[in-house]
Amino acid sequence: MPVITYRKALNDALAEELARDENVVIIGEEVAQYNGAYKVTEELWKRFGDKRVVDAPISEAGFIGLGIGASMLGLRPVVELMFWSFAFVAYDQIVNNAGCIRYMSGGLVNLPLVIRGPANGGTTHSHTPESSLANHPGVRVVCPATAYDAKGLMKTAIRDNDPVFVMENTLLYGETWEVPEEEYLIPLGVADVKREGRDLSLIAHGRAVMTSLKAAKILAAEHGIKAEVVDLRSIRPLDEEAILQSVRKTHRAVLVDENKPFCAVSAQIAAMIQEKAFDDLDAPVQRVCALDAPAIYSPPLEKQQLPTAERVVEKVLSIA
Amino acid sequence: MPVITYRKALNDALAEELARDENVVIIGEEVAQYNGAYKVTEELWKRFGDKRVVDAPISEAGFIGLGIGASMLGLRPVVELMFWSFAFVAYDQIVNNAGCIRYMSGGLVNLPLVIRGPANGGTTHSHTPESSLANHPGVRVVCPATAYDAKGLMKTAIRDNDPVFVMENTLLYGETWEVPEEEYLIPLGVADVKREGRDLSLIAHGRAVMTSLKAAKILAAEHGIKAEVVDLRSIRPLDEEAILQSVRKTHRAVLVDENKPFCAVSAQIAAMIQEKAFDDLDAPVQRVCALDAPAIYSPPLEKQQLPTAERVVEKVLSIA
Amino acid sequence: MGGFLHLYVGQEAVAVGTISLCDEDDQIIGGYRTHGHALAVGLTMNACMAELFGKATGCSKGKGGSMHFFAPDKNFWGGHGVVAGQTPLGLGLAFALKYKGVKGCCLCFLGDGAVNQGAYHESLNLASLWNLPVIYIVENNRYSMGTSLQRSSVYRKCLAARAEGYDIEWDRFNGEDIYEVRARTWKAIQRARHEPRPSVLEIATYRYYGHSVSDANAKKYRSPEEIERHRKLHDPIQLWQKRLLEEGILTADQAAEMDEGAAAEAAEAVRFAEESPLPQKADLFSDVYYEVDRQTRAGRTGRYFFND
Amino acid sequence: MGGFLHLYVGQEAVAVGTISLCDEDDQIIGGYRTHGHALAVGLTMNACMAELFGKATGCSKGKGGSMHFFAPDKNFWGGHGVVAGQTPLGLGLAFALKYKGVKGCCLCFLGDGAVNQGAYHESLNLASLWNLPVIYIVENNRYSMGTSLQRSSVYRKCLAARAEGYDIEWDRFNGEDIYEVRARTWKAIQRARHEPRPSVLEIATYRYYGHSVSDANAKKYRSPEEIERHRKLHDPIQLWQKRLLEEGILTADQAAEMDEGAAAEAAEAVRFAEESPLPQKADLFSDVYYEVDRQTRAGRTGRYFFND
Ligand SMILES: Cc1ncc(C[n+]2csc(CCOP(=O)(O)OP(=O)(O)O)c2C)c(N)n1
Ligand SMILES: Cc1ncc(C[n+]2csc(CCOP(=O)(O)OP(=O)(O)O)c2C)c(N)n1
Ligand SMILES: [Mg+2]
Ligand SMILES: [Mg+2]
Repeated sequence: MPVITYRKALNDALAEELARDENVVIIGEEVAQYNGAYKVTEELWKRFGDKRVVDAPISEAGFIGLGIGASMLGLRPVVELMFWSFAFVAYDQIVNNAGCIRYMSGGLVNLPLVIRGPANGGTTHSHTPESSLANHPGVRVVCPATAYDAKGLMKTAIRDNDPVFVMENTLLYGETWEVPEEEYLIPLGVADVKREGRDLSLIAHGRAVMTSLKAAKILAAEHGIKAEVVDLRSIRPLDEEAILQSVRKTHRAVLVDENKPFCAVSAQIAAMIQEKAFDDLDAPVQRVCALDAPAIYSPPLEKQQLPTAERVVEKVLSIA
Repeated sequence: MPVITYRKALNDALAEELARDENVVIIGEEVAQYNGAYKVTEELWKRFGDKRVVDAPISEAGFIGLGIGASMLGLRPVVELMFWSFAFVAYDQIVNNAGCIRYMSGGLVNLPLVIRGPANGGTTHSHTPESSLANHPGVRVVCPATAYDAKGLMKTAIRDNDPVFVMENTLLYGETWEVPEEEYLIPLGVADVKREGRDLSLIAHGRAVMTSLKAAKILAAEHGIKAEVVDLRSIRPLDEEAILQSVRKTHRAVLVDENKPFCAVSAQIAAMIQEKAFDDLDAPVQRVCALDAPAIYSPPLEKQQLPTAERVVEKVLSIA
Repeated sequence: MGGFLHLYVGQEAVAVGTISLCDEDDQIIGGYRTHGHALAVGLTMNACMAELFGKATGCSKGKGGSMHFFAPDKNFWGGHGVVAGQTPLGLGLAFALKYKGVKGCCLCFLGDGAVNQGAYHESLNLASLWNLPVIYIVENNRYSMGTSLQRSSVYRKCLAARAEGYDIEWDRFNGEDIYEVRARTWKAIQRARHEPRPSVLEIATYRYYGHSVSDANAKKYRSPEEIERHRKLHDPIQLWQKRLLEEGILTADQAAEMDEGAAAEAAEAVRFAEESPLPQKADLFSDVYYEVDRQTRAGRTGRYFFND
Repeated sequence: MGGFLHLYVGQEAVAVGTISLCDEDDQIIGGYRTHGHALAVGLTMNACMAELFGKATGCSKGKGGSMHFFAPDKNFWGGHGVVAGQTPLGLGLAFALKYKGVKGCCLCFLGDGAVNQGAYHESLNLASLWNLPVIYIVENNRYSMGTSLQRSSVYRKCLAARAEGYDIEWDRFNGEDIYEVRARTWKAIQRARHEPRPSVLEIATYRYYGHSVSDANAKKYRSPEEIERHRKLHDPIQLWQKRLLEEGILTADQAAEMDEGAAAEAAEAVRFAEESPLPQKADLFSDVYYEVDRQTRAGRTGRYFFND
């Protein structure tokens, strides 16, 4: 199977969907002539031209709102945010317009729209808004952890008839995975067990899945603990069954989450697990989140601020 | 003790702090000549004049950012959002500027700023952003449930040297409580047991505290269950000790929360309780949240969408 | 009736004059003061009234309420409650028209207070940069809630003239005369359909009632005389009726008949609304996700709603 | 060094020319391309370089990085990474000055791409409405990342002229001549300090390097000849040096000495930065809350941080 980068997998997904459906249009800052700030849209402008791949000025509220409006008439805009953190200058459009219009219209309108971009960076650029966005019924939130998932989830997102927010990661763009050449789709709302285990469940999404896999290796090699790694892939819809199935098997769970802890995705999942698998738990559900301060610049500390395999191992040992 | 409305308590707090400190300035839409959309600023313009109470055009990003900038030079702006939902057009200012500037400046800058307004309403007006705002280290989030708390917390918020977001409630503005005439302050981060009980803890903030008190009455009268009602008052900082103390006594907790459930404040607290009081729990922590759809208009359903005393009672009976 | 209610009374010629020029390819979107626009696109009084009453028979099934009327089948895309939040959406409707090669345009309505929201300015630059067929219609009724134009906006010529900063054509005219409204709007529509280029139109108008029904200050921030003067001298319906009578196109009897007809229709709509069923509790969870509503495979996969 | 790094090289006369006019009451704030401004307000190279290296001795203790230099003691309020996010903050600094009765002004810098953010337009209206002493200085280097001015903004006269829509005085001039920059900016400063009224200044300038250090396309969206032409004919430092030499104010030897001095200072700053300590892990949690840092009663009450 070809081995390609996460970036290329996204690029292929976009190219395939652009070719498949002429209503798909890519809009964002530097997505066309510049090939994307992180080169996710490389060559797409050359191949599909001005109409299908559109460079926008620095007006996120304007062009995201535009994407929402255009989706009402049946276009399928895929809007890039250079960073998801810039969603905050367009938050009303995203939360109130993408999130509520279908409901307020009594179901008369639907919004086949994708907003995508990396959800990590530096202080004001490094927010991970999946927790607060997924709070809003009406939207979908997807966080692929591998190239394979990125491609399959992105293609599904583009074909979905509701607004889907895809959160990527600059630290994954250059990583490689096997990705088949044949077309495939991955449904939203289906978690993926990335590593089987019976002693403990590590539950994560996005890049934290990679951290969990690293931790699982260390746990197996150094501590004889077989950790199962459950990759949520999609935050809303959420595959609760997969989570519960794993926890019912292992009786212990540690959630690994690049969100800041307060009201993080992992808080939701911890609350859910203890509610629905209370009697199956041999220890409290634990969380390993980003260290709870604004993102620091200093590079050595920046690396420690996100969950590390070491912190995960330590946390696991505290309950195993 | 005089009995006054929640609205008047806030109004008194503002008036007292305006009188006490000339750096306090009130800014917002219709706060001056119109006396506030919900009359919280009634008479303040008349009494303190144009300089201290300032009507703003409909430019939330502009005037909230202005408040933040002015606080850097030592003013103490109290900015009104007509609804907290309108924070979404100013979200970057609130999250990145109010939330991160102190950190990014290495502590050289501090922002003695209050943003306040009601956090309830209709579809696009009814968001309860305390969960997603409190996600951000650097900010404080306060949700008073009574007139007494509203006054004491607001005065503390204005004197605090960090950004404080005060979430009020239109359905409480007209309700009355006893409020002493003498000056008092309530520290942020101290919960209040609004009703003692030993069988089960109802933990809530904002208007959900009132719902919990109603439920507690029904539980006592009809089911012989003595529920303790813990009012968080402040979400960040959070009085975890008070929560844990109550749960260690009652061994059962139901969280009542007007947030939408996914990643709600109650998710954070449920996760925390099971983590820190795992062995004290006789049943899973349960949650009663807003019904998980965008806020509906139809008035009879709108009333059912938020937690009701009946739903709380039902949930309690499921674990008691 | 709950929620907010913003009456359009006094501004009728704006919605009716502009929207009467639209054909099947043109799209309409507005703010929260859009009852007039909804009726002008052809929504029935029954559907509107039932929506106000929060009934399942309302144009948005009782889910949207007064601020959120929708009728996509009539090219009416709401009904939006956040000031100026609809302005990028209107841009998007225009973008989609152009993308599809349709020679239509989008009329996007906003208030005089809405021009101070950033999203509107971002939209102006985008509209001009991408040559989009959108017409921003600023209904200048001189107040945003209790704040007069003078206390909310600074400009050199008028609000519409801010369009010059984006090299967009603009016009400003009186909204009390429906003929004038149609004639001046027509130019912008032609520009949008055929060049395509955006326009900004500022139409002077007046609301008689408070900002919303709960605006207790309605007569405090402006004099009762001001309101009375507008009702007497500048009411668009009266002025048009007078003109039609003078021109002999309408007789006094016909006019009275029409008034009665409208009153009867409204009364009937109230009866309809009152007798209509409320949405049911299960309806709370429909119309959230397209895929869930249709129970497609996507809609059946994973958890979507998180109570219990 | 991590994060983002946006070099100011080529634009020096703008920061130096404008900021050299400030006195102790004036306030400065800018975006993420503000190394020049930081040095102009008097930050040491050591403090700046150490910040770039993420060291505890940096002007923001290694917490802010390249985009977030701060020096409130020198009236320098950052250093802001979100495009145009600083524009309402600049407004607030001006508001505070006026509120306190101080006759100062605020210089708020932004880029040519930043003018299309809504927050900036909201700020213009507010500045004009409230007569605030803020001067928006648009450093027009003709590109926002890889997008040329023509592909991002539409205007009739120039970007600054959008100010007319808010009845704000504006000016546009060349930023390669520091004398010109000072003369034209001085008028705006006087207007701010004494009326007080806002201004918008658009200053033509050019950046030689890529948008940021990771801009691999730097020479793709513009020709190498264009960059070369600017370096040769329009470099503000060269031009000023030439003039000083011609006027006999500076000798070639002195100029060389100054160059060497600057190079030595930079080298010393690198050494300083390299040898400086990193912030410690505990430092992650300081500078988040004022009250926590000082361990006031408020800072000791309740839980502030939520790991474990
Ligand atoms: C972003 C935002 N801020 C505030 C409000 C509250 N609000 C609703 S309507 C309104 C006044 C709008 O005035 P204008 O644009 O002139 O429209 P009009 O009501 O006169 O039709 C305000 C402040 C809102 N809905 N959205
Ligand atoms: C809201 C927002 N959107 C996008 C970005 C990413 N970004 C950083 S700088 C920049 C270009 C800005 O260009 P300009 O304003 O001309 O300033 P210059 O870089 O030329 O100094 C972009 C798109 C950002 N930081 N903030
Ligand atoms: Mg108005
Ligand atoms: Mg530029």
